[in-house]
Amino acid sequence: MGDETAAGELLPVNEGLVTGIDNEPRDVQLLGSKCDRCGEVSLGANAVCLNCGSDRITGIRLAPEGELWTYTVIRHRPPGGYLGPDPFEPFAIGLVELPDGIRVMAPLAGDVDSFEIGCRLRLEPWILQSRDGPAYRAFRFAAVAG
Amino acid sequence: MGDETAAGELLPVNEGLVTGIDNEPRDVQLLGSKCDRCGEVSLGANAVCLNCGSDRITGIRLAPEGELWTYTVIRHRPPGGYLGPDPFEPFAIGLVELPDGIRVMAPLAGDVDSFEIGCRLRLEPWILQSRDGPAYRAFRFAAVAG
Amino acid sequence: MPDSDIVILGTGIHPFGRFDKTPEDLGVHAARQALGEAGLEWSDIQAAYLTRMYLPATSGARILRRLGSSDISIVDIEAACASGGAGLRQAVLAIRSGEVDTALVLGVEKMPRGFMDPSMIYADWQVRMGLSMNPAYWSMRARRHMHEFGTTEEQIARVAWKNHRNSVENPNAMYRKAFTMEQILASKPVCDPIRLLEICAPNDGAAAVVVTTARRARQLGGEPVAIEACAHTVARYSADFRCPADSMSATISNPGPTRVTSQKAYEQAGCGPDDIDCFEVQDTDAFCEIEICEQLGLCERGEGGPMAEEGHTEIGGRCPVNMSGGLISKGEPVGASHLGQVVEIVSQLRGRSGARQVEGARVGLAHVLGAGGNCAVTILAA
Amino acid sequence: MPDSDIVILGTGIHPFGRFDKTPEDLGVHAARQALGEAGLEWSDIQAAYLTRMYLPATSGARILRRLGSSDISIVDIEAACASGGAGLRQAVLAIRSGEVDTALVLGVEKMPRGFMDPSMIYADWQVRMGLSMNPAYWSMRARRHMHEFGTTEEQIARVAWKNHRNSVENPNAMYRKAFTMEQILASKPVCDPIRLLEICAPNDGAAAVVVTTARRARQLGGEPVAIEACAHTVARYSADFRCPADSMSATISNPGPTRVTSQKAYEQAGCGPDDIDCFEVQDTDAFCEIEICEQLGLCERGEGGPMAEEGHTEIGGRCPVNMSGGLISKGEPVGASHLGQVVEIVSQLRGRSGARQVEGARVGLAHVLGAGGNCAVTILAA
Ligand SMILES: [Zn+2]
Ligand SMILES: [Zn+2]
Repeated sequence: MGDETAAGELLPVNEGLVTGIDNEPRDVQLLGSKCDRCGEVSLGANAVCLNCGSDRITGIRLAPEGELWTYTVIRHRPPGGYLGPDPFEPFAIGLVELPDGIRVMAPLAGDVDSFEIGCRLRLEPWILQSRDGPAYRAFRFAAVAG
Repeated sequence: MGDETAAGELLPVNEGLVTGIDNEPRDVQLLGSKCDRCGEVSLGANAVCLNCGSDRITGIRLAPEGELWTYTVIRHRPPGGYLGPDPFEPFAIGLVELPDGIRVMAPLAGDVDSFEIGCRLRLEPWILQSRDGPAYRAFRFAAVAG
Repeated sequence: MPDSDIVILGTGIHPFGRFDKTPEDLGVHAARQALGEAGLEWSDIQAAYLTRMYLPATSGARILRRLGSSDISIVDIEAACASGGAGLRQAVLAIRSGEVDTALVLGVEKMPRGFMDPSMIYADWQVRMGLSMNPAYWSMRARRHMHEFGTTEEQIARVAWKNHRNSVENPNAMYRKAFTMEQILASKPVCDPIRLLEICAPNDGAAAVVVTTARRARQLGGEPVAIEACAHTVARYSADFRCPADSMSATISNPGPTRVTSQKAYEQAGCGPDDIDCFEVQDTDAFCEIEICEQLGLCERGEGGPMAEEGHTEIGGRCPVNMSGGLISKGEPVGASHLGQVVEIVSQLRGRSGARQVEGARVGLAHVLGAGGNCAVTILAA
Repeated sequence: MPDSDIVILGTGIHPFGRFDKTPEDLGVHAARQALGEAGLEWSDIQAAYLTRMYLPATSGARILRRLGSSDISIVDIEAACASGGAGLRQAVLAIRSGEVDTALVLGVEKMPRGFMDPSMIYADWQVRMGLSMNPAYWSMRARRHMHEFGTTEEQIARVAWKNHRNSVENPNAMYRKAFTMEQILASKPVCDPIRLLEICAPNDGAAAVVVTTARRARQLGGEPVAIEACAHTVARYSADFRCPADSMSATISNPGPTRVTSQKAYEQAGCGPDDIDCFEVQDTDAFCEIEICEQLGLCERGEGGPMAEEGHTEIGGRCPVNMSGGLISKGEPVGASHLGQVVEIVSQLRGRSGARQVEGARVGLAHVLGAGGNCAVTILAA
């Protein structure tokens, strides 16, 4: 799918959420925010800390590897503008606990029956091609090989 | 405009609001509701009386002639699905007081500068043709000749 | 009942389900029934609250003007799934302030058919990535609970079995069909481990209560039920990962909204869970009821599964839960659902619940929980 | 100030206008300012009300969680153009009930650009027939008033002239430009007799107040302003033909919502219009201010036109109205507009309104009126 995407057409799936090298679909990192006051970490570039309300925030990049905290399997096509495989294939989503002290909700790549709580997962890019519009640099987690 | 409308395609602009002979675009009457308890008259076929809350209601037909109580001129095309003349022409709307004891809001046919409060007006059909859909039997008031 | 007490004097309900009716039709039905039961006219009402989430602006005025001319305050109140509780609380506070003597709280909803438009609550990127299915969030909670406490799919199914069975006796429920454990466990998973017969559906409905002072209730006669507590809270930071959460803290563990709100309610009422004879709670899914029983203090943390399995939450059990059939069988017309629970509890405390009556019920609790961690708990006493 | 009094201790406002900002940005700005002025932290707030009409469900929780973790009740309140008044009233009642000591009321709106989608409030047939223009309803009221009382287009224009002139000194207004009478009377009619420079535009904005008891205010210091009254009503049958009316009674003539609501407020406050030094009122259009002045009792029925013409409603006049520039210059972010008026009155009563200050103002009144005949009146005293 990466080949279909000319340079400049690969947009982050959301501003302030993911980053990567412009022309390199395989490069992805999750952005986070760390509160200068209470130290709490949140997902994405946020202006305020939802724990203590402080607006003294430092942007960080979240660790790419973590452990599965819980998960489920989506058995029916989500409503609205879901950009995953068509025809639909059931897929897992889960909360992945990162060493930054946050659990991130994300799709999980791979066999829906292959997951268990505690398994090691690693961030990987997930390029989502919209029908007539841009491709998005999204993300999911996959089992750490070996 | 009536000629463009085959039988069966002329719908009331709203259920319970206007009536007329099915194949006769020129026939229109306003429906009303009279409360059996307090006698108050309202526009359209209503299940309850907004004055006293009673649900003992008798359907009536409103008088076709009345006096202008107040009015204004619409100078810009109303937003949404307005079905009046295209290109837009400014038109008057007003509250027409009927002998039934009700003032009905309605478009007024004729020169926008020809109206004054107290003038006599009479109901007339106003057939509204939607672009790709049905024609509607709507209504407006026009000056009583002579 | 002390003079200072605030009571429910009348209740009304339009059955929950899917109807070719307007919100006005649904609301007027419930409001008239509540006024009738209270022996009052619309003109006796001094303030009205319309609780809704999906209905458009000024629904309260639009619906209630059908009861006749009035120039009281009519306000729309919204707090997601807890809207009904938030509205009831405003009525209680208004009466306690002394400015209002008698108020009407009316919950009405007419939900869109099928899946809700996810853009209403989810961010675009969540929709694009397939993270916009409400049941997924519930299911992840269930999976974690199973992992931590050994809760089983059978225990979860047992909750659905009980609630479907209870619904057979409730004429206001949308589904009134009992299922066997085998049927429930054989129904399709929606988001593993939660199955089709274990989740609730959005639908249409209305419920209403007339609230007044104990003093006025004594003058009027009738069967008042005291509002011992009515609490509403929104969850603390990261204490809840219901939709549309995108993450949660792994370092800060605040108590969940059900625990916080029920503690406030127990304090207000001067009682604890052991003093309460019957419960209506937010079984958006069957697992959710298990977790809520724990957070309400009906059992220890992790004991919700065994409690369900051993039948303690059945009618006739130690602490009956969702005698009405719960949201799983009634459906969830969001703005009306808490008031629907209150209608059920009032009926139980009056001893008028027929085949689903909890014998000798004197105190009951209603609980809702939903988007954004909105939670409401109402405690009523005969 | 008696202990039992309820006061505004802090106010905050995000200027009204059109901004490339989210509702969260607007709301947090106003809320922080109000907390700061009150000398309080977010954790001191025991209940919060978010007033809005166009923002989506659970806006309150979504906006206010940006102030930090909290597990209080946060409720969205809607009563059309009177939403801010309805929300303020809930806060007052909650505090008077004794259950809450300190509350935040935050109004936020971000309005759709251009004409509103008429299907939000009008029936399909009204849209098809061209009856779905809000200003048409206002204009018909003006035309009738001109007929009955001889009110002139110049008198109406004079209101717009005054409000535009006042706005020059208000940094929170959207338009801050004075116009000559000639310019106003030469501006295009939108719906005769109302002209483009005589109507307000929907826009974005936020306003907030911190409400607490006089006792707590004394402990904290600061500049409390007492809430002498806060009333909200929906118009009686046929007493108002604001949009989306399709007819009105010709036989029953109930008093209009402004008269009814202000009477309730005067009773609560134990005062009358003569005791009030300054007014902020709903000038959706310039004529509307004339009619409202009459219904508030600032002059006899039919005398509103001459009163405006003679300058009595100017700053320095007998009863100054819309010192802020009114909605005509500020714009109307519906859910925020009443709280914006309250912010202005508080500033006047504190003597902090600079060039638009009404000298020696001790008592002030804020008034809103809109769809469905929703009306709110708040009376404040230094
Ligand atoms: Zn922090
Ligand atoms: Zn009647």
